[in-house]
Parts: sequence; C-alpha cells; structure tokens
Amino acid sequence: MSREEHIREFATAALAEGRVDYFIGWQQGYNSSEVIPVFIRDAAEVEQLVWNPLCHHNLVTFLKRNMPDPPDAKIGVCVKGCDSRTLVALLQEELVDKDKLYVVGVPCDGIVDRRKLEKEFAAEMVAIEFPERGKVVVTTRLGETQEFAQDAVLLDVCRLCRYPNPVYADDTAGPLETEPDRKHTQPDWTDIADYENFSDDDKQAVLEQIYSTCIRCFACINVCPVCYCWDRCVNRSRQPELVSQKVGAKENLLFQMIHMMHVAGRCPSCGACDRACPVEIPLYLLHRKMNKEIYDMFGFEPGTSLDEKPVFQTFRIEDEFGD
Amino acid sequence: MADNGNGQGKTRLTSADVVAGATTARAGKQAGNPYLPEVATIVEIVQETSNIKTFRLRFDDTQVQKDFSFKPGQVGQLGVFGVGESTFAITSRPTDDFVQFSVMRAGEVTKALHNLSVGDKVGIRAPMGNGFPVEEWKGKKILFVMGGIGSAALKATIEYTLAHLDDYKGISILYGATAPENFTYQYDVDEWQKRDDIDLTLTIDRECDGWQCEVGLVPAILEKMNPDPAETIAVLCGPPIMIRFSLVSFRKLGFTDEQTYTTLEKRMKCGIGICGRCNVGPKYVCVDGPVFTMAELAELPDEL
Amino acid sequence: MAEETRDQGAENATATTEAGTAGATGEATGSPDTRRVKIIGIVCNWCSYAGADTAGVGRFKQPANLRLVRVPCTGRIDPLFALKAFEKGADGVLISGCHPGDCHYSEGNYYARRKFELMERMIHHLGIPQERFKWTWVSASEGARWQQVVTDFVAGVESLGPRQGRAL
Amino acid sequence: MTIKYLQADRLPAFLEYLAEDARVVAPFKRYGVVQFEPWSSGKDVELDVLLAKQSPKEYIFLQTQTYLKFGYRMEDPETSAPDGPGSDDAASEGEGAAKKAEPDESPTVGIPHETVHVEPILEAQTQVIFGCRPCDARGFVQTDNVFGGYGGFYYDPLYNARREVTTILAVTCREPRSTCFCTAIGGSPAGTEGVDALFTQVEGGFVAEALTEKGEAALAYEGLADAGAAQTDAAAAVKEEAIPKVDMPFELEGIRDNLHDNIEGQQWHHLAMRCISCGTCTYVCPNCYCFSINDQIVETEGERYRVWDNCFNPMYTEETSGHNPRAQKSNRFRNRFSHKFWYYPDKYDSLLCSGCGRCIMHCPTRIDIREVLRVMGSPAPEPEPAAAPATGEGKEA
Repeated sequence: MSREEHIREFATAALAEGRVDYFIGWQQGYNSSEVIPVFIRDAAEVEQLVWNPLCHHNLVTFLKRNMPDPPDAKIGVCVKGCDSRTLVALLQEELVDKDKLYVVGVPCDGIVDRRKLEKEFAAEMVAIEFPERGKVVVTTRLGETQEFAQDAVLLDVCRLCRYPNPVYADDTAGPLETEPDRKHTQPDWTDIADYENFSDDDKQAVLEQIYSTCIRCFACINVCPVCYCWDRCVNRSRQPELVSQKVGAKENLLFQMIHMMHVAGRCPSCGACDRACPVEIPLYLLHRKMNKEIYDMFGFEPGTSLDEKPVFQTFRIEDEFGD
Repeated sequence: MADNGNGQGKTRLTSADVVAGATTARAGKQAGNPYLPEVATIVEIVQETSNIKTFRLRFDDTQVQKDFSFKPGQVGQLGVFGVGESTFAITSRPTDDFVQFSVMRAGEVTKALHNLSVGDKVGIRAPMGNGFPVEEWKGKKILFVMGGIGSAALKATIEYTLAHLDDYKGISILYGATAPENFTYQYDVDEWQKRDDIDLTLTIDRECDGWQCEVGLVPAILEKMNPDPAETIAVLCGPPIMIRFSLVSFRKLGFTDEQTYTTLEKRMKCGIGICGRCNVGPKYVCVDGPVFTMAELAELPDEL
Repeated sequence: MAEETRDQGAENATATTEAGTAGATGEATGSPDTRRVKIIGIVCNWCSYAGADTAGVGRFKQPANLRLVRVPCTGRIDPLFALKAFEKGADGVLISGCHPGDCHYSEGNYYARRKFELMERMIHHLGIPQERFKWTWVSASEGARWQQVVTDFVAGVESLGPRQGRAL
Repeated sequence: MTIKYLQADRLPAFLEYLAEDARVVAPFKRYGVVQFEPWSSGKDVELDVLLAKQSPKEYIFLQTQTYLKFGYRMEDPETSAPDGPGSDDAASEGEGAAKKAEPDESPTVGIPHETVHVEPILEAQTQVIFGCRPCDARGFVQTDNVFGGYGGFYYDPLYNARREVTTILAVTCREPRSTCFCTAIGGSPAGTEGVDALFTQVEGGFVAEALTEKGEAALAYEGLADAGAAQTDAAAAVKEEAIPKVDMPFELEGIRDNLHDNIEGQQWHHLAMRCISCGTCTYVCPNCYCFSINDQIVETEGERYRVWDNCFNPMYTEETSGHNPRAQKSNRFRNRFSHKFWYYPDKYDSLLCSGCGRCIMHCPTRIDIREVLRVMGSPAPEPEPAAAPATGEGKEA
C-alpha cells in the first residue's frame, strides 16, 4: 500500500470515528505541478488527499493559535520529518492541545524544489509527475517535457536532512525511510559555509542585496509554524509602530532578524518561510546560521524530543556565557 | 521625457470627465493635498473625567480658522507629529472660534495627546464624513441616547439642536455612564438639568450614594422611559454592546430602523475614502459615514 | 519599551533627571551634537541600575554618552529592544544585569544570558559590528566595575565612530 | 495612430533613447526572479517570462512614501526668524507662536518654547514603464478611479503626481499562462486600457502602436521604422491567437449579486482555511491599493509616510479598544474578494481585478481567486435554500 493510500485510510477512519473535525493533508492544486493544503471534513472527500515529493507545505502552520476554525476543532494532520519537529516544538511549550490532535507521520525521502524546476523553463509548468521513485517529469504549457533526477532538484533543506522520519506521530503512513548516515553524526553545516566565509562587509552587502527585494508581505512569519504570535506580531503592528514599517533593505533585515530571534530554539529550519516567500529571498540562510550557533552553544537541535524544553525557555546554572 | 516638453496640462481629468465623482476630484485637486494636516495650537484643555480630556484648538493659520466650518456629527483627524493621527468627533459649536475634540486616553495617539499642554502643536485634518442630517429632522422630536464617551460624538449635534430649538418639536436626552464621575461634559449635564426645555434622563450602572437619577443599563432605562416613536428621531451612540441592546429596545418600542441613527467609529488612516481600512462592506465610514441609519447598517455585512 | 529613561549626560552619573518616555515633544534633553556617539544602556533595576547609582555617588568619572533604560530584570529584555535602539540611531547598546545567582527574581538572568549570547553571535549579520553590542553583569555594589565597563565600552564604540545613517 | 516597427536588436537603443529624459522601468531577471527595476545600460529586458513577480504599481503607488517631514524646534517668540523654505503650507510658526502666548498664562511669554516645523514632500520623476502587460496597465486605470486622477471621487496628489508623468508601454502576451483570466473580466492579452503604446512581439522585433499622445511621443524615436503590412498582419495574428489561449474560468454575470447574497455563507470559512493571512496576494496585485499612514520620529525630527497595507493583516482594522471588526480570518478573506467584485464596482462601476493571476501564482498556499469566484460568485448553495431565489435584490445596497 502506498503512503498516499495509508494517509487516506487514516483520514477516513479518523473522520468516520469522529476523532477529528477535519483532517489536514495535501491535495493537487490547480494543476499537477502544484500541491496545496487541503482540509477534509467529510470522509467522502479523502480521495483528494495526495502524497508526492511536491508536498512541501508544513501543515503544522494550521495548528497555530487563531488558525483552526472553529478555534477548538479536533484536527488530524499529516507531518513530514521536518514538520514533526516544528510540531514537537509547539508541544514542548504546550501551545497545541495534544488531546485534540491526531498526527499522521509521513516518512519522506526529500521534497522537490518547484522553483528550481520553474527556472529551467521560460514557459509555465503545467504538470509535474513522478512515474517512479527518484524520477521527476515536467511538462510545460507549450508541451515540452523534460525528465529530472529527484536528487538533483531537491530543496536545499532536504539535502542535509537528518530526520526523514517524523519524530512524533500517532500513526505512520507506511514503512519508515532508511535513516541516513548523517543522522548519527553531527549536523552538516556545509550549505552555509560559503556565506560564513564572507567578510563582515561582504555579508552585509549580500544580505542587503537579497533583503532589498522583500515586500513585507509577512508570508514568512505567517507561514512559520513556530511563529505563534503571528497575528499580534510586533513586526506587523502599524499602530503602535513597534518596528519600522518602511520597506527598505535595512528595515527588512531588521524585521527578519527580529523574527529569527523570536523563533530561536524552536525553528528547526524547516524552510517553510523560504518556500512561502513570493520574491524568493533565501530566508533559510540566516535561520540555518542561527541554528548552527545554537548547536554550537548548547548542542541542541530544536524540536527533536518531547521531553526537552526549547533552549531559550530554560537554563542551566552551569551555562558558561558572558564574562 | 521627450513628450513632456511642457510640464503642464498632463492630467487627463478633463478628457475623462465621465464618472460622477470627477467634479469632486477636481475640487479636491484644487483644494490641495488632503494628507497634509493644518498645524494648530492647543488653547485650552478641560479634564472631563479621569481619562477624558477636551482639547480646544486654534489653527495657526488665521484664514483657515476663519474658513473652518463643519456639520454636526462630522469628524476630524487629530494628530500628534511623531506619533500619528486618530479620528475624533468634532465637539465644538459651529459658531465657536476654536475647534474642539474630546479624547479618551486609550492608545498611542490619545496617550500622546493627553501628555500635551496648552501651547503645544498638533495637526488637524477636518472636517470629514457626512454628519447628521439635522435639516431633514426639522419638525420632529429628537431623542439622544448615549453612553460614556459616546456623548462626544453627539455633543455637536445636541448643541446644534439646542441652538435651533424652534425647528424641532422637542429634545430628550438619555445619558448613561458607569458611575456619576464618568459623565463627560458634567458642566453641560448640570446646565441641561436646569433647563426645562430638555427632557434629560441620567442613569448609572450601579447604585451609589447621593445619586438622584436612574440606576440601570441604558436599554433598560430606555424601555422604562417608553418614548413614543411617532415623529421622533432616535440618535444612538455609545459602546458597541450598548448600541446592540439599545437597538433591540428601540425595535421593541416600535421605532423603525429608518428613524434610528447612529455614528460609527473605525480605525481610519486617510480619512478620504481611499486607504480601505474603515469600510463596512461597500461603505466607507470616513466618507459615507460616520452617520448611518440602522436601516443602512442592516444592509451591510456584520463587520461593525 | 522604555519604562523610564535617565539622562546621565549632565555633569556626572548622579544626574537623576527622569526624562520620561521620549514622546511627541521629543526628548527633554540631549545634545544636538551628532559627532558624539549615543549609547543606550538597558539595565536591570536591582543590580546594574543601582550599580550606576553607586558609581555616581562615588563620583567615579565616566563618559556621558550613555542613556539608561531601566527594566525590571534582564529576563525582560527582548533582543528586539537592542535592535530597536540601533534602528533609532544608537551607536552602541550595552545590556547589564545582576550576576548569575544574584537575580532578584532568582533566575531571570539565567534565561537572559542565553538570549544575549545568541544575539551577540548574530548581530554582525545585521551589519552591526560586535563591538557595538555588549552585555555584562554589574552588581549594585560594583560602582567601580560599572565605571570600568562603561568607559571601556564607550571607548570601543567611539573608536568606531557614529554609525552612518539612522536606520540600521 | 502611429504604428512602428522596432527591430529586436534595437531595443536597447530604444530604451537608451527613452532614458534620455526619463527613468525607464522594465522587467529584469535577478537570481532567476523577474521584477520591475530601473533600467540601466547593459541590462537585458526579460520578456520571455510572462509576468514579473509584482506588477509595476510600486513605481506609481510607492510602497513607502514619505509625504511630510516635521521637526520640533525651540523658538523664542521675540527673536524667531522666519522659517526655512518649504513650510508655506504649514502656516507660519512665528505667528502661531505669538498667538499661542495670548490665551496662555503670562509666565511663558518670552520664554523659548516648542514649535513644530512642517514640510510637505511631493516629488515625481518622469518615467517610462516598458514591458508591463496589458493587465498591469489596466490595473492603473482601476486604481486611477480610487485615487481620483481620472474621475474618481477623491483626489490623491501623491499618486497622481507620479501617474501623470508616467508613460506605459505594454507588451502583448503571446503565451498567456494557465492562471491568466483577463478575458473573463473584460480584458485581453492585447488590451489597450491604460496603455500608452502597445508592443507586440513578432518575428525579429516588435510592432508598436501608439494609443495616446504619450505613446506617440515615445514612438517618435527615429530608430523605429514604419511597420509594413506584413508586420502589422503578423501582429494582428499574434493578438488573435493569444485571446483564445486565455481560459474563461467563470462567468462574470451575477458575481456581484451573488457575493452580496453569500455574504454570510459558510463557504467563506472553508475557502479561507488555507489562507495564512499574509499580504502576498495584495502586494503582487496590480489593483490592490490599501495603505497605512505611520509616523516615525527620532528625537525631534520625524516624518509621516504612507506604506502599503493589506486587509489580511489581522491588526489592520483592530481598534484601540481591542475590538476588531474583521477578527476572523474568514472575514478578512471575504473582504478582499468582495472588495474587488462588489464594493469597488458599486462605487466606480468597474472591477478591481485585471485577471493577471499573480495572486494565484504567488500565494504560499495557492488560494485561487477563480475558485473563490466560482464558489461564492454562484447563487447561494443548497444548505441555505431560502437565500437562493433571492438573487437580484442586492442592487439596493
């Protein structure tokens, strides 16, 4: 049985037994090149649920405060490995009621970066198919077809992923993925090495350039599953204006920095912000850098164990920081 | 640019003069930049209650002050430079040689306003909105029902009707506050109590020593007063909860939605029907309002 | 965020003029001289604020570029406070509180030090050199230490000069 | 009407010519992302990718626009000199200061006191927007109504100052995307509304038609050849072929009335489920125009600026009391679509959408305006049978 069938089966059962009011999964968008979140309220609609390497949305976002509708809904949700870490981060702080939650873990072997594919073509992609594991076939509106190896078009976050299997789930859709070797070693930070090697001036220049395109739509903040005061965000408050609302490279960088500081210890670099950004700012870069620093400081990886507390919500007397 | 040899006459306003609002727009263009506040100086501050102050202001430009006129019920944007602008009802009389706003200390701008003293500068953009149709009401009885700071929105209208008593068949006021010290415009209330041409009813939420008038919530007192809906205009302003329940009472008493008026408050920014913040469905409170009849509101989405 | 500001720029650190929040009327004091660096100190009420007082009472000479914002506890300080100060044109931000173990609320500074450490490690990504940001511990009795910390920090920031532009 | 032919390799020279007197704005690719940017020599205009991420509205309706600077000064009423330039509108401080003293208690007379100095800022640079699509240009026509320059109800000088000095040179869409729906709402891939000159890509170059005086002026460039019959025919063919390539995902007829009738529909909740309340759709939209006004001050010098805002912001309508008229996500969601197809049409007799489909492409969860209109723009669904026959009554609102 495929993972997709497993998900549908779990959803059907949960809805039929009334364990959930609605079930959040993934669905095909307006064509097969897009996958979107879907909210299933009726067991008859479970056929809409899909699972393929385009299911990039972190559905934990829809569990945040003021996202569920009705607010006290019992919710079923699908999580990938990285998504489950954000869920664990929320559970660590008891921001989601575990009893109202039914979690289906979906082991994942990497999500395809749709934007990488998009850049291969001038014409619009209208279909992305996965005829077999590891193969991606793209069709454009002009009828061109091209095949890619899945590994070559993975999201950057997936390349160094150490948690392909959900760290927390009530049920798991199909067999677990083989744990990669890097699971058992230290995290690999090679993806940010280039950036780290820049001089301070270069860093600043690079950041200013990439953040200058930010349009302050706040998709990054609202889509972030662990940014739980999203609807009262200091960055978005216009009166009082707590953070400058002007749009400019430096102001944008400031607001991103505040966002980052506020999710420190909870952000597992799932990359949801990066994928949501309509102007394709590589937000992931600074978040990875921050996580590296946190790892250096505490040896801590956010959202990996229910028993831990996020590092900034706790302390050890023997911490050795400062002078 | 190559084609712009003359910097003049570039607007297509005249050639596209098809939409009804074109005249207004042209007038607006001549009037200048509607975003620019007129600088005004605080000439007097009256502490009304513990958290309400009334500011009397005079425009620094004497001509602006001379030309300033407004209709009862219109609002203005009062701003502190560096903090921002907020919308307040104009509470002066049209004949006054100053502009007056009553401000309850609640948020950023109001806090900043409360920190000002006489002689300090503020920015004013006024008047805005439609105001009450006081001309249409001629020959009718007017019943003002207000609670708390809601009296500020009706103050100019009450003053107007009192100044034109002959035009109306009678003025009744039902005014509620949480406690006796929370009546805004205590000096007005004292004066109204003395007059016999105003039917004034005061009420407070809870019994307290020395209180002579009614005790109870506004809707309950309203029903007790049992006003006759015939030839009467009801004007309602107060906290949303009071409006909601008073409206129920009005309907019970036989008032139609068409004869019940209220004035709305919304977060506003531009004040000229553009910024898209104060809309309730297709109506913009800043230009289509703030005065609406209940019948008009019934047509709109439930976004009050 | 500024519950209270205290301008130390008068003659010496004993100046206790409470400027109140810098509101619409602008700041009550402050030199228009843009060539002097402006430094915001965010200090906890119980140790470092008192430490600054001690320094003042002891007539320890110290630079007058520092403006203090008093907060109940360093645990209250959000990294946003420092960033906001930089945004508003501060040339340096100094954060100081009780020594570990001495927190008036038992453990606020234990949380705080984790945050500040991360902040310190990340701040240069904003284009702000690390030298413009410092966090440390000064207790109520350590007037001399306060003098030392402030003098050193201000000297460091002065060597970098005022930051160009108002925003970050 | 002038019809010219521009050889593809002459495009840079043409832009160079335009840039002599104006800033030229065109779509460029940076890190694979296409955005409108000021052109400078050597940059290649990107026309293969149909739509830039954002419409060029930010060049007329600036995302951040400072329109007022102010400063608090200490002034001595007796010695105060007349203020600096640019403060004409702000009334004269000297006079205000003198007057201020009279009602005031006498001790303050003669003591330096605080006055405010206000300086309005309104600047507009002559510019040419090249390479936008007809839907982008149509967006300007629709926002023109709102900002009043072309016959709206209110006049906004901040917008119109720029609008009036902007020439819009649009390029016909040869290969519309599947998300395009301009024809469904009365536009066309070769639409001319709001366009000063329309360029159509044909073999080897562009056929350029001037549509307004501004367009004529832009085409006065002597490097342009007169278009031959073969070229104009080719351009006509390109336009003709493009039109059927745009899908017609819904019927416009009745949408306004049905939105009105469905205002309380439960479906709004279901459609808004995957909305994350960000502002992407409104910021990439050529039509959305809502904004906020904020003040910033450092010590005594400050400014007041206008900045884009959007109705999805949870704090957008929140009042100081904490009461929020559109507290729920579904309320805000409803507002955007109702504004485009009901509130705005009621006021300006036009639609606030030009069918570019950007909101669909860039929404992080791909909320589809076509789907919303199909669902909410059709007669009220069965669960509310009473409401269904009541179509047509909505007109009175």
